[in-house]
Amino acid sequence: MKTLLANIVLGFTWMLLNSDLSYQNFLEGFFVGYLILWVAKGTFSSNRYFTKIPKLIGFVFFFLYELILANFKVAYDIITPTNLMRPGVVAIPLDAKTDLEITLLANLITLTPGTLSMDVSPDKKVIYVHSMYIENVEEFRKEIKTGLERKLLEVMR
Amino acid sequence: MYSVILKTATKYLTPLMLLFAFFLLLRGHNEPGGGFVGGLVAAAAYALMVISYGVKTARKELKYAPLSFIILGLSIALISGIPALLVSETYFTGLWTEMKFPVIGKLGTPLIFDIGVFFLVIGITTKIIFTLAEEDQE
Amino acid sequence: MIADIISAALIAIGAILVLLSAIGLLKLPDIYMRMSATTKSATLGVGSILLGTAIVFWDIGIMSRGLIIISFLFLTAPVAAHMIGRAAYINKVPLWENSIVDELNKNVEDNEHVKQ
Amino acid sequence: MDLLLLLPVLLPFAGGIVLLILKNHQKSQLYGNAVVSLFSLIVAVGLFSAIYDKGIYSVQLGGWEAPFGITFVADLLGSVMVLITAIIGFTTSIYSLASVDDERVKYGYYPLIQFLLMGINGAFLTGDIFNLYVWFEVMLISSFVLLSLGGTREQLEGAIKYVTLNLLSSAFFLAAIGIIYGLAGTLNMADLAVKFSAIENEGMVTVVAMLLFIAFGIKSAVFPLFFWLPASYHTPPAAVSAIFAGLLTKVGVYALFRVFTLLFTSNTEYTHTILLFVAGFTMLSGVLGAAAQNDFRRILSFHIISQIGYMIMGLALYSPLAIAGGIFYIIHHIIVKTNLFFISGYVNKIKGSYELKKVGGLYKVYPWLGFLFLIPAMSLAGIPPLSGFWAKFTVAKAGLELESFMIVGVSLLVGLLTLFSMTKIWNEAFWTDSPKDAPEDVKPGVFTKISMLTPVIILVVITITIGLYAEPFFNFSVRAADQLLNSGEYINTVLGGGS
Amino acid sequence: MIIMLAILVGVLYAAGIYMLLRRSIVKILLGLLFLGHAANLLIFTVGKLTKGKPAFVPEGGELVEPFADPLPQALILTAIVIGFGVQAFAIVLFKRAYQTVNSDDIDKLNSTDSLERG
Amino acid sequence: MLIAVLSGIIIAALTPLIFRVMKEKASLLLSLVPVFLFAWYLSYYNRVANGEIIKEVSEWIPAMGINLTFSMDGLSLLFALIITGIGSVVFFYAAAYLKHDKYITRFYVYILFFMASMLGVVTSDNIFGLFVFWELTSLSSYLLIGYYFDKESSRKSALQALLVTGTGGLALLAGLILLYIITGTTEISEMLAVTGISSHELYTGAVILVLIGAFTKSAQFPFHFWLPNAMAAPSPVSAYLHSATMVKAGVFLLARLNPVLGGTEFWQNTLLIFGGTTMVIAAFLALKQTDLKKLLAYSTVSVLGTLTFMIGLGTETALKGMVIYLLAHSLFKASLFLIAGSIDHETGTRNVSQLSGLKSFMPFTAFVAIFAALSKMGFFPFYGFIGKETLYDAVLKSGSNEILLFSAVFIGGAVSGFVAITAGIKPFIGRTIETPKSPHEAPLLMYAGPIVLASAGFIFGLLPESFTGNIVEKTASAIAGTNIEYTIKLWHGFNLVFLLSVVTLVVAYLLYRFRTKFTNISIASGVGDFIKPSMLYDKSLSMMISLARGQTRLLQNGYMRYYIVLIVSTALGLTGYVLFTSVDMSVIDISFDITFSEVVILLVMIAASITAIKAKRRLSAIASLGVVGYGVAIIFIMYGAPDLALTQFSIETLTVILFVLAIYRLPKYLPFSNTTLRFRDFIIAAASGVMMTMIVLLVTSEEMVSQLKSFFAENSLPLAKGKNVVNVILVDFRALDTMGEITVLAIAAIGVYALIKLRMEGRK
Amino acid sequence: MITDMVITYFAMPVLAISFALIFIRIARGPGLEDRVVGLDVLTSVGIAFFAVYSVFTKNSTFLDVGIILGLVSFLGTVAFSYYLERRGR
Ligand code: NA
Ligand code: NA
Repeated sequence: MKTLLANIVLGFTWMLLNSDLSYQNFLEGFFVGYLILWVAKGTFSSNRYFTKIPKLIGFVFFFLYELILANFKVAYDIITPTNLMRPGVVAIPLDAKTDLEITLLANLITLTPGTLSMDVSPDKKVIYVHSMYIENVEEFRKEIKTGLERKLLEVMR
Repeated sequence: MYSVILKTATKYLTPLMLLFAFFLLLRGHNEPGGGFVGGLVAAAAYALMVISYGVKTARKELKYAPLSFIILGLSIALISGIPALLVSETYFTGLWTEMKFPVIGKLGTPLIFDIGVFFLVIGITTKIIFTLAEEDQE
Repeated sequence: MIADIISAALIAIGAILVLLSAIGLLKLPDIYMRMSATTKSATLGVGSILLGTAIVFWDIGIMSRGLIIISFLFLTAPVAAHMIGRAAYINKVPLWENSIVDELNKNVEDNEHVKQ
Repeated sequence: MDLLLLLPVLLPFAGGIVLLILKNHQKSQLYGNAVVSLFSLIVAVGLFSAIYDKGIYSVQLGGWEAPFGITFVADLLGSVMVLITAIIGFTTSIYSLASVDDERVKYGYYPLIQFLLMGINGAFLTGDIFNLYVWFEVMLISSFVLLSLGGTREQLEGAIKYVTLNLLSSAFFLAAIGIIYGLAGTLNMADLAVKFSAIENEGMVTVVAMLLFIAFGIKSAVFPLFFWLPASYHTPPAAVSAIFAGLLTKVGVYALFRVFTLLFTSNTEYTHTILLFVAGFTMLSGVLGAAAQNDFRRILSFHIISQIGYMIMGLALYSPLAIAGGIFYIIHHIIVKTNLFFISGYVNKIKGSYELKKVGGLYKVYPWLGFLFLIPAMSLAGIPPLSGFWAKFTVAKAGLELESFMIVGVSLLVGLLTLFSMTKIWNEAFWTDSPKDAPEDVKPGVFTKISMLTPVIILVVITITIGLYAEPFFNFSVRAADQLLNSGEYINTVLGGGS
Repeated sequence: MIIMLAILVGVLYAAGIYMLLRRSIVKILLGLLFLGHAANLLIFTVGKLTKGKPAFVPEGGELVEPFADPLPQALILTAIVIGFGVQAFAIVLFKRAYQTVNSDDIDKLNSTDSLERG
Repeated sequence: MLIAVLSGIIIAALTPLIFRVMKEKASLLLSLVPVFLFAWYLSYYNRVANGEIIKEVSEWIPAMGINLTFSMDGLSLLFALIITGIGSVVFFYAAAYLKHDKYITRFYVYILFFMASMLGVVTSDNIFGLFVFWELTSLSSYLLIGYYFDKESSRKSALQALLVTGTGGLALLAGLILLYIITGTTEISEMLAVTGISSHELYTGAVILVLIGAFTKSAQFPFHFWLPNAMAAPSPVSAYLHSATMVKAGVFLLARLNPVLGGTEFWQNTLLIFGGTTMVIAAFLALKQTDLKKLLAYSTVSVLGTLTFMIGLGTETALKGMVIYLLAHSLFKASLFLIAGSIDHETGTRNVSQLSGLKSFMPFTAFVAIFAALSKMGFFPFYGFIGKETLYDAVLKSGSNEILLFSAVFIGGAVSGFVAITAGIKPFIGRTIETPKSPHEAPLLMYAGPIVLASAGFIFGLLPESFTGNIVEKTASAIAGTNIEYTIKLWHGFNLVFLLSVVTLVVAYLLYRFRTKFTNISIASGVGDFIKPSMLYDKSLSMMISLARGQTRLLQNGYMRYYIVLIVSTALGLTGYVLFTSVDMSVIDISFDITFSEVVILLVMIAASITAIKAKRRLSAIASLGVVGYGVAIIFIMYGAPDLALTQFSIETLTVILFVLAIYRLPKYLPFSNTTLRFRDFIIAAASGVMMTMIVLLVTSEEMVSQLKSFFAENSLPLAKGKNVVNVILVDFRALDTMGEITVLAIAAIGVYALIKLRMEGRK
Repeated sequence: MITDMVITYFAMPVLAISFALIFIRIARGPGLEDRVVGLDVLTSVGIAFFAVYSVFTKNSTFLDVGIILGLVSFLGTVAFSYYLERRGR
């Protein structure tokens, strides 16, 4: 089922690549995608794609907002000589369980300007995040956990 | 190299890269791309696997030995010139079908030749990278 | 006309964002900050420019290509940043001296996941 | 006929692929290679006799008329080079049966040999300057791998210099091609000949000539560009040395002959004077280099250089007889030099060394080996009536006719020094007793004997034949030279007859 | 622009040759890479530059001047690829060489042609 | 005649087989070969004696004017008979002399080969045919001198002989080619008809070169030194090659070409001077020899000088005298050498001072020796007597400088007498001294031949005209190029010449009588030390080797940088010269048409190049190089080459991966060179850069219209069904390039694999 | 068109300047990490440049190069970090 979904996604990508939104082109893409999934079967076939489309859209907008906001913060810091920075590395315990969840979270953290996922502990329980603006370590931890992580997990689960 | 993030990303990136590789190969005759770049992108997918999962996994994922791809590529390239001989044209003279095929469009021996290039490039790139990585990761 | 203005604005904003990340890359005091500040600005900047481009051409094919690049970038850039950041840390590239906390440090010894 | 012209390239290519498939079947590789080489030989004979009878022939690949596609052309020079290549390829394949170790075979020795031959033949047959570059690279990369296959320290050290300097050569070649296209807007050599003669800024053509001279000069190991050769040729197994020694530098020489008779013929006062100086110094420094060596293969390696000098001398003198002499020299040299390397390998098989100080007493036990050595050695030194004598004779006569006494003097002196080197090998390896602490001789088995000596005997017979029946070879060289100097036939054949 | 590109080509050649004259094995490799860039750019520059328009035949139309000459591009592409193959081999060869001598110094690699050891 | 020559070579090739079948008897069978050939040549005697010149032509390489043309006149026949006649004796002699030798098979191979070659030399009419055989005699001589290859001295002497005669051979080759150019023919018989040879501008050069050839072969001063050293060969070889035949090839050549090149003062005087000098110096050198064979060798050199001298004299009498003397010498000197061999064989020593009173042990040998010695001394009525008398006669009638010339000949004659007494008589008379081996008579085969030769000397002396009259006459005619008629007489009466002959004998005896004092005062060694061209040989050989080593150290010094400097400088020099002399630089267009962003990108690329050069760490350098690569790709994009940019980016990345995988764990990256060196390199690099820039500017300033461009644009879609023209070129128009390209890739991959996996160091 | 003007007089120069600034970081280092980050950002600039350039020339082909660049340069960065990590251990 998940594979079929992945196949559809690949078919769709193909269509976009070919700039031809025709039915036939989707079939082509589906065929090619099928081949690729066959080639890549094994390690790479347990897919979990966008099951909750509306939540997803909401999440995207939330994230874009965060993104732009943070960008301004950083931009301001870059162009002005004032130093507002209080950087540091913070360990954040993870609620996210699967690799995909962890990865997505880490990437989203990184994508947000000012923060950077540096590492995940081997037992996948903790993520280490570098941030440029840490007023308070605990505050920061909570901010991530209740903001990004929770919203993400809502979409994912 | 152990990184959940990289591993997971690789897992989702590689099919996309392979898809893109096919895309580049098939449309190369009309748009930028072609067998060579297509092959390189496909090989890049396996290079990524080598780094994130190790050579063993990458080899397993490739399914056939790189050398087989090399042989396949060279053979296709060699053979693609032969049909011309059968209709008493010079070697490498392009022959085209009138019919349009799905996925590929018009089929012709030069396209087959390009497919040979594609496989060869996959073969040689993976062969080189696997060999080096094996020595390195031992 | 409106499309023209929008695309011009998007492209201009994108360019500025890219420039900002370039400045940030030069100006910020340690590698981690340079990275957390710049990789993303650049990504966002490129995204903005691509969007602008897509609007200019107003062609489904080109828009889809722009979209693909953006998603590729959003997919790969953070992973890349994570990789470099981790490598830098393992290589003991120091944090800026005014950094307030380093919770990874105490764990780095037991983070010996040198599995392969 | 079209196919016949392409087979010298396609056959080794297909053969190489098949041998790659047979990678894990040692035995089938051995014999497969021999069979492919034999077929190549048959094809080469066929091609040669066709060209010999019917004149220059060209094929437009892919059916794209010249100068748009790639043209393959066989003239007398090209086809005879293909023929000799096939002979050397065939003899080497027999020689390799017993002399190349299983491990090298396992790692692709035979496919590499076939790809090497493919590149060499491509270079001889192509009529397109960029395509020539491609074949050069095919040849080079195969030689890189063959040279380093085995990975001993000596091989690696030699290979580094070989690779770097040859890549430098490729860089010059590539730059020259770019400039050629920028000047003339074409890559087809026949078309270039036409376009070049119409170019106003003749100086730029000479600039290209010089760049190509450097590129091909490095590959053909002329003074002062030869350094990679003595650094590397003595490091790989004998079979590899032999095929390199015979063929590789000659591809460079061939290219020089081609471009300096077809493309750069308007400013010969400058270009060919330089070639003449180069020829003289090449002969001298090569032969002196050999005189300083005490290792069988190192001596032979330096002699390649000095012999290249003779060939360039023929080109530089630029009279019909001189060029004929040069061609004769190439033909003779390939056969003889390959053979000497074969013999050195056999000596090494028996004595376990190439160093003359450690080798000795061969004359006592292996008189027939002495005979087999003396024929090519004396031929190399130009003792009549062996092949080398006629080659040297023709070049010298051409030089004297043009009253270039200096260069003839040098060439004769070099002949004497060559004799000196050959007798040094004879003296130390054959006449002088083995040193006291030398390990006992390895008695080669019957298979080894057959495999390693059959090629030697074949080449000795060819050398004697060229010597005793020099007439057809000489006439052939004159005809080939004539074709080179009157490029009209070549151009018309390629560009389709429009006079 | 051509004059700038010409200068750039010159700089790349100079850099390549300068690096080839170093003693460090890796620098020599870099020199080869430089020369590759230089040669490619040279072909590109002397092949008559045309800004902007690549040689793609438009749908249902004909390619009209000015467009970039596709031939030098094809040549460079071939040269780049060949160069890549050769460089890949060279990189590994150099690696093996310094593994064997355990030094990055090319001057330590002269046992095959120095007289004294021969 | 071709058959006669070839038979020797063919039988030589069959010799190993014959020995295998017949074992020891083979040598006897093979000895019949020269006998048959002698008989065969003898059968021509009457025709030649009647003045007929027999020609035979076999085409060989007519296109080069090289044929196996043989002609037989008196000169050829005389030599052919000497070669086969003495050959017969020597072959039989060797059968006994080398009976127990391990390598006797090889001996017969070489000597048969030699005989055949020698016959080729003397019967060829084609100069290059002659040359071919000429060189083959040198080669066989090399193998024969080195017959005792275990001894270092043998090997050295063999090499010396080969190099000296080889040098001459090359000079001769050049001379003969010049002669060909001068006369337009390769046949000597046709050259005789060509006029104006001596006034040709190449004449002097040709003569000098030919003379060098002849002089080295015939051991004329200053090339004489190799011949005594060649005595390292077995005695039959010394007798045959180094006295009777091969060394006379030079004299033969002079005689053969005398009618073509002779007649000028240059020719005659050169021969006189070199011949005379050789005659005298060799005579003095002979005086101090104690080794039998060396003694005979120096005497031979002296005689060879005499023969050259006589040709130089050039009068009818001189030529006749030369022929008679040559024949006489061949007979007695061969005998003496063979006897020296017998003595050595039986007593174990060749030192004259240790030899005395052997006649009682070796009566037959003694008899032959004395007979030969008498002939050599010029004793009445031996053939040698006639020879010497004719010489004296010729010199005295020469017309100018008689006294000087005569003194020279006289010294030669006297020393010849001395040598005859010392070598032929002294060992056999007097009281017996103990020798390393107890002496007894040599086997029959070893004295039978010499007896024949010595007797011939006696009989020819008694009846000179009937036995040798015709052939001498025809030979002299051939040398002169005109017909000479002459009758040989034994006895001319008591005249001045006879008186001088007697005086010569007396002086010879006195030299012998006081030989010990003589060697002590040692004018001879004084002269010998003063003039020692062999030192010159050694010097030039060692100089050549140190030059060789020096140039190798200089050129092939193992430092690759240095190679690259040379290569790049050569390129700069050759190309720069053309650029500055014959290229119009004014066409360069230096207008700037460039946007801000282009400037920035190009500047960054230049800066990145510099950073890559100056980087302290490898990967930093690679990162900078990456910037250059990106820049290149951007340029590709700006000028409409998206495919190139795609490829460039992908390859750039792959290269990074390769570097990263390969150079992990490298030894330190250290700056090695000093500032001076860096400055030198910078200059070379910068010059190359400037040159390339100029070339680019020059090329781009030319107007170029490519038909190819429009052809590809027009036909890409309709004929090759592709819109991407670049791709169409790659897979269709120029698919072969791509095929080569992928082959390169495949090989590179195989190579990388093999390099990493296959490590055979330390294994055999 | 406003877009064209923005591109010609603003976006292209600004991108070029960014290119130069990033290069300075690559050249200055100090660590290899900094250079790698630089290269990574440079890629983004490259993609932006191609996008702008395709508008400038009205030719969308160049966008495709951007796709490859994004994909492949990621691999380069990963490879560099791979090396760095191994070096660090
Ligand atoms: Na020895
Ligand atoms: Na490159």
